[in-house]
Amino acid sequence: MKDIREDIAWAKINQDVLNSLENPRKLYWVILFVALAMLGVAAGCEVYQYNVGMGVANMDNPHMWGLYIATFIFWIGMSHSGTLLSAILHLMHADWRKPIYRFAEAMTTFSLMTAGLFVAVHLGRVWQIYYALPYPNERGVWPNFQSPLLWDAMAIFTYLSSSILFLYVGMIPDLAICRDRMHEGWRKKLYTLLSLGWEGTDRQWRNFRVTYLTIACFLIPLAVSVHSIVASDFAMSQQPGWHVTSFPPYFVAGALYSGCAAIITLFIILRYVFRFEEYMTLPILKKIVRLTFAISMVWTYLNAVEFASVWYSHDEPSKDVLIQKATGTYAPFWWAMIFCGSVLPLTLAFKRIQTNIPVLFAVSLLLNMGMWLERWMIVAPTFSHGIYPWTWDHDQWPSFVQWGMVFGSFGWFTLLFMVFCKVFPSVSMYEVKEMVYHRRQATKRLEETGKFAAAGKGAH
Amino acid sequence: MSVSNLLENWSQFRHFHPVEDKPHDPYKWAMSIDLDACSGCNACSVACYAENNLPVVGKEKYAHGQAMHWMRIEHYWDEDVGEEGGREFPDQGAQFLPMMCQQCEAAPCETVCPVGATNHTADGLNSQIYNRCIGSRYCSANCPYKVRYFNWYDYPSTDNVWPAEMTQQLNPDVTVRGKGVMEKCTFCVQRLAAAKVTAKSEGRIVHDGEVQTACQQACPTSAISFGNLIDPESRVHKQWRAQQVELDKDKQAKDQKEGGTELRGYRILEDMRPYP
Amino acid sequence: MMDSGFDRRDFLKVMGWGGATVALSGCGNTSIEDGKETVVSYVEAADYVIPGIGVYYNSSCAQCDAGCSINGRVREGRVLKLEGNPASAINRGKMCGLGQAGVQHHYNPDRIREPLLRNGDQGVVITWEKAYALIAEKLKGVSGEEIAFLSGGVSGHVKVLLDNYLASFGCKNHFVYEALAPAVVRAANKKAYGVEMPRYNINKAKVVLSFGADFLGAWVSPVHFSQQYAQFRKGVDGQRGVLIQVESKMTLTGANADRWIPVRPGTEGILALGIINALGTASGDIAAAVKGYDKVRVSKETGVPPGQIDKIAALLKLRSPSLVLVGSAAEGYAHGSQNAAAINLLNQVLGNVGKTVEAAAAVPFPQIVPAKGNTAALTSLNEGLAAGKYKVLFNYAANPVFTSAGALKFKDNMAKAGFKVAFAHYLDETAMQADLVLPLDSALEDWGTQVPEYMAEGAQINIQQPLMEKLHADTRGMGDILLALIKQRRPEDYKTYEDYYAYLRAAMLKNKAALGGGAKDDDTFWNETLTNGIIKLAGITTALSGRAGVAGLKLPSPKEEDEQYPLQLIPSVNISLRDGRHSNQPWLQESPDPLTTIVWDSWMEIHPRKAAELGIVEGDIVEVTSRTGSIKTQAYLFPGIHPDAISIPIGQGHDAMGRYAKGYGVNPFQILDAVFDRESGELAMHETRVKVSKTGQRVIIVKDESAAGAKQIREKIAGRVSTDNVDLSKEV
Amino acid sequence: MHRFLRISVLLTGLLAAICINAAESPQPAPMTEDSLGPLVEQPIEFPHNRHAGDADKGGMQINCMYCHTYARRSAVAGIPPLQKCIGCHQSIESVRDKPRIKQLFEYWEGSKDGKIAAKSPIPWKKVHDLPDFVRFNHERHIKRFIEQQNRPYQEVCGYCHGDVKEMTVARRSKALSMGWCASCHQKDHPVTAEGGTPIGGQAYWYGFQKPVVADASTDALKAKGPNDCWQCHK
Repeated sequence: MKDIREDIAWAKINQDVLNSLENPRKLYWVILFVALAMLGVAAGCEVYQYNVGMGVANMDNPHMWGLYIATFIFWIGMSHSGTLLSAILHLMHADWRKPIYRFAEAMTTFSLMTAGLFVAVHLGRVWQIYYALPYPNERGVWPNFQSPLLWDAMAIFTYLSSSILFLYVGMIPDLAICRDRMHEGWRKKLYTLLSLGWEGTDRQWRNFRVTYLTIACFLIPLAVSVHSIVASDFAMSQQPGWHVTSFPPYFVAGALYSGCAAIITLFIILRYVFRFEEYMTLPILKKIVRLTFAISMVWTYLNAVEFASVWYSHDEPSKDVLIQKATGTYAPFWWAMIFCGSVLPLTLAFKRIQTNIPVLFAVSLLLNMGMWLERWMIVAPTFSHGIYPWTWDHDQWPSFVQWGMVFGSFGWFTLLFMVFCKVFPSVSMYEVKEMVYHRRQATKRLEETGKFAAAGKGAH
Repeated sequence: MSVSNLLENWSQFRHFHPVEDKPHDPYKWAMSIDLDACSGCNACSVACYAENNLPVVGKEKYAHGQAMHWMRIEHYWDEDVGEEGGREFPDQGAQFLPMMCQQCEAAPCETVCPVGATNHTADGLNSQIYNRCIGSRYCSANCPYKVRYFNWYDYPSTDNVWPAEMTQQLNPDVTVRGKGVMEKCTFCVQRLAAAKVTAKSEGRIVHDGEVQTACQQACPTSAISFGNLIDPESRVHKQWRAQQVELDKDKQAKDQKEGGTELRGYRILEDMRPYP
Repeated sequence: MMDSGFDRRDFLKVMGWGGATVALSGCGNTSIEDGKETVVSYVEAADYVIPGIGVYYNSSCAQCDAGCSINGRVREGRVLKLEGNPASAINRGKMCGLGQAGVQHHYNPDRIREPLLRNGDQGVVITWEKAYALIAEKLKGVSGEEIAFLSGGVSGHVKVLLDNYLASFGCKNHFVYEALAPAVVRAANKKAYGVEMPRYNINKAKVVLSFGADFLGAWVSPVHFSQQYAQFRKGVDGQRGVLIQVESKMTLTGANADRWIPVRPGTEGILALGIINALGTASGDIAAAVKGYDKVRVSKETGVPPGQIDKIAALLKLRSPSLVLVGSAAEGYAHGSQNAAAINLLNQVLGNVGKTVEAAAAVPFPQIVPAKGNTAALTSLNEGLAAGKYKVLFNYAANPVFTSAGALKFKDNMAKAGFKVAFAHYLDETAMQADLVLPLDSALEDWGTQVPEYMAEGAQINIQQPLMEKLHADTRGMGDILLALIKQRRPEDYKTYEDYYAYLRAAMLKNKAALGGGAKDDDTFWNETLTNGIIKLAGITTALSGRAGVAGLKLPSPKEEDEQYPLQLIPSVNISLRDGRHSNQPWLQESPDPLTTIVWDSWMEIHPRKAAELGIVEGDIVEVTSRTGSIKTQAYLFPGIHPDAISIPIGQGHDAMGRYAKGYGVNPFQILDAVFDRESGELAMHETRVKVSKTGQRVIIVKDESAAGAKQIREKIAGRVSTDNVDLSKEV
Repeated sequence: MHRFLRISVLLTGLLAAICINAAESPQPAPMTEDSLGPLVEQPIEFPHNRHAGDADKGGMQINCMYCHTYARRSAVAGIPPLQKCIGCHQSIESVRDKPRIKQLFEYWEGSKDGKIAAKSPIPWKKVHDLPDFVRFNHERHIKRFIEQQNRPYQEVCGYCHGDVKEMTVARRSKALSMGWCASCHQKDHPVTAEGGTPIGGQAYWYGFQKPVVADASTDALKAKGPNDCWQCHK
């Protein structure tokens, strides 16, 4: 089976994609409404927390960080999918990425925006957040450049701006199509403005390719560094269970993993909602699923490496934390994480499941839950069982405020994402055209060689 | 403060322990507690509440682990007592351990604060600047002793924390902390500052015993001693010397000597090397 | 630091500087706020008062009866913090947590501010003139026999005025009541040593064997004993002192002991005789008396292994001098006096009398020495009230409705008194029952003198002086009230004294020579006295006389199993809450109990083994039922208690006394049976038998320790220190 | 493409240069007329110019610390006690019937309408009101600059408080912001080799503020002011 029908007309591609900007299925509006409601929950929680104090989130000494930081890492991790699909696969010339990379990039951008919110939500004095920004100021003081948290802030800002740039630049030719096909209205004006006078000349295409490639190259190390830095937040500290050298690659693998899983989820949703069955085909899905499976195994390996290194390190506190994870208060969650992260993906090895949409949908959600649990299991048990015994097992169940905020963040992300897909083409028209063209050419060549071969056979 | 100044001060402030080229001078405040004398009576803790405007959080918030005791008395029991198969009774009581900020030389909290709200001062203290703090709580996450306390609520405006009459008791020398900032033991820096001002104006350094921390002053068994470690005549210096602990050394000479390990001087979590 | 004898009364009229300058914000606004706040300057300033710099005044701590002298820091007219007065031999500049919280007694938002007269269930605000007139009216035609005055322990010039006032109508019914006084020990000491409280030299002893005396926590003069304890730990001749604590429920002192020895409740005396027997050094009638107390029998009755008795005896023999203390855990039984006598006998046998037990000095003015409280006084008052004997009842510095044994039904009996006047700081349980409530100045606003009951070195009189202006305009000092009342009776004799301050000053100056100020002029002497905060006197010392005899010594064997009420209730004394009079000081409520780290609540301590038998786990709400009543509280599993006993701390369970006390925990006094010490008539606090049943509810105990944290699971955070020559783990 | 790259490199460089320049430039911008503190209405319009002003302008040339006497002894400067005002004005008959003096005496003797009780303090408004977490120590600054360095008091006090002798009611005329405070602590102040000030020779610096030779020609030693957050915030 082929990744994409090779006989789709270019006009039909335009029409199908532009159709998604006009009238999606009803489910789209349902999703939008639910997302809005979820966001409302989070907004309510934040207002409450802002007014009353961080205490309503049910944190304590030593549980200074709660779900906020865990979810922050989760969303940062999620953001790696786009970069992976667009940049890494782009450089590797895997052209099956073409129908799906646009929404993956949008995911990157919006999950970063969600992650950024968690930094604000987490701060005790969010109204003073500008203290953390390095800019010349009246007070004559600078932030602490030694703090991984500051690197974090910088890395995220850089990554966010680069991702937006990447997303935008890659969209320019499509925006021009929208501009040309759209009727009058505010969207026409928007597309006109954003397409920067794209005419599709050779020179424009040439410059476009170079720019796009440059940003892609720039983005890959950035993406790796972002999650490495988030990992440093933990690895640079002295706490048992965090002070692990293998954290950066471990975090990056986890990030790619959750990103891939999220792509499967959104793939399935978009395919249905915007009637993209022609473009987001099952063979492409199969490829993503296989990729996910591979990354899950990498993650499992790195997980095992972490346990092994802790086990052999003779660092008693770290060992204790590990034992506590497996046997203590957090054991159900920890084992759920192991199940979701390492056992469940084994199902993806089965060919029948690789194209079974309902099963994949469920599995991809569970994988993501596993990855979220992973982040929580990094943050919480160390607080619960740190170096100093007096504060051991002072466990605090996160309050509804924390859960509400986590819950609402999914709403916020979905809202941004869905609005994006409705306003901008979520399948790259020009690249799909390219893909169809290249495939057709390849087939032709193949057929021709086949013919020659057949002819040769006949000649004999 | 320019960038060059920042960089200079960075390397100047961020020495990790009092190495020879950057000694603390003329002060290095230090505390030592005689655990044999400590009776666990909590007087120090109450004195700290009185001196440092600590809020009484009430039962509900205490239940949530949000108590604000900068000085807390910990106790450690023998492991097997009362457990199944263990001894029926403890044949000794608890081992009490007063725990407050250790003012580490190489403080794990200082390096991680994104805004630099916690710094090392020239006289060997670990400062906490409330008005600079943005409440990321990274310092506490990285504190090995878990002695940093966060203002989860706005205690000045919370009912029954400081009713009108009780606000009059608040120490004007100590800032009352609002919500969202981290706080911790300061070694009663307001007292140190006052003593240093007096001494400076009189052209001398602070004498041993001239300044006491609130906990030290209250302690009924005089288990707490506090002073200037640099001053060879100070009580706390003599105690460290007697226990042969050199604060700027990783490996203590006493450990090498025969019977040296029997000396009782030690720093808590010494092996993590924060140099408390 | 400044001390000054400047005439404080004038100074205090001056308003403080910048009452609004308290830094009430660490957050938010970084801009400067010109012209918004008002700055109030002094009208007239004394030279030594500098804004921004604290002034220190000596006064006297009124939080308990130990009589520590304090040094209060005053800034801009407000008292901020209390420190110990270094000149006082009792506390030598040190303070306990209870004393530190004295400022919260002063600034407590729940203090009474005006005189209140009962009108049905309401208190109506009246003026002082009216209140005094009302008292005069109610006393008219009432004979001295029909008046009762209940007070806590009082000393100094308030006591003089009080005595004179009561004498003015021939009233002899002054009941001095302290719920937690060591009254049985006093009586036993009187017999054994000839004085009620000798001076204990813990610092000179090499071994301290304490039978339930929580001298580091709440017994007699804890701050003083703590200092001695620190010296004792450093050791005499380099030998670190060894502390052995014998008790059924671990106290703070027990928690600091080198050996903690749990005994079956009530058998402390038997163990003491057993040790005398094991020592084998006694002769004559003592030897004869202890002959029956051989190891096997003692071990069987007390539950202490025979080997341990031998070891204790050996240690006591090896290290001399030692000191044997008898405390509240031993005295709280129907045979408490016998227990105490037996334990004092041990001191005698060991030859400690004269070495570590010494004669204490007393103040040579009998009229100001403390009237010592006990519980027998309350019992007799209660009987009188029940019989309807008293028409007018005064109450001062005692809260019997809260602290009397439930079986006495004091609250009901009190209602039988015709007119009840309470002098109180707060509307506590007793004040709530009164008809007229008169608000008192806090201890930091009032003048006075105090004579400590337990004298450290020599004798001393503590001077109490106001540290700041009155917080509430309409409160009065007890001295002023008594002076006003006595002026009703004897206007001529007291008319020269404008107020209590004038009276106090005159009284002190009159005895200037005896107080050691003979050569000085009045003002100098008075100012110096105020500056020092204490007057040190040589005092009169009665040599120790008397001899602990064995005559009448009769110790009952432990009681048979009581099927219905199988457990002994030990109402334990918490180091910060004591008898509950300070439960409304939030620092104390939030100060964790040292052994359990529980805050803001009561709990029932039970041995884990017993708990397992009863199926109780930590946090279970249990019902504790005695013959008198029942209370419900949370269970806490604690190995430091004898399995035959449970313990509930005293001090919580107020149903009045303001926002910080009301509604927290339960009051074990409520279920105490009316069992008395046979000899002295004191309430036998530990003699109540109870049963424990689960209610099915469970809570999470509010405490600081965590389940795992307090056990040294991983590696020892704090190592044990062994004594120099004696390795206790092998010897005792 | 190359042009695009050239331009981006140029722009980035420019931005970086601006940032570094801004960061290196001395702090902060000078006080402008607009950023003067507000005019504060006081219960009595106290004429500082009459008391402290120069003789040729009709002033009495009274030392600041004659009235603000606590400044050299305490962290806070303090407002003079009412007693102090009365002490002088009782014997200055010539101005007794001036309205402001009458007002003053109302606080001492009580007003006729009974609104002001006798001997009640004057409710002055704070003019130089720093945030509550900032602790400026008057005593140290006066000791350092007036007593040890012998600078004229009007210069020393005026450095922060402005030219009060020209004002009636005081008005803030300096920024009193953190950068402004720090800019002075950044300056090199003269010290001796032992670390004391040239006059008085008292110990002044800590280890990290060791003096530097600021001027090779004169060998004069200089050191910066304290640079420790806890110096002012605690």
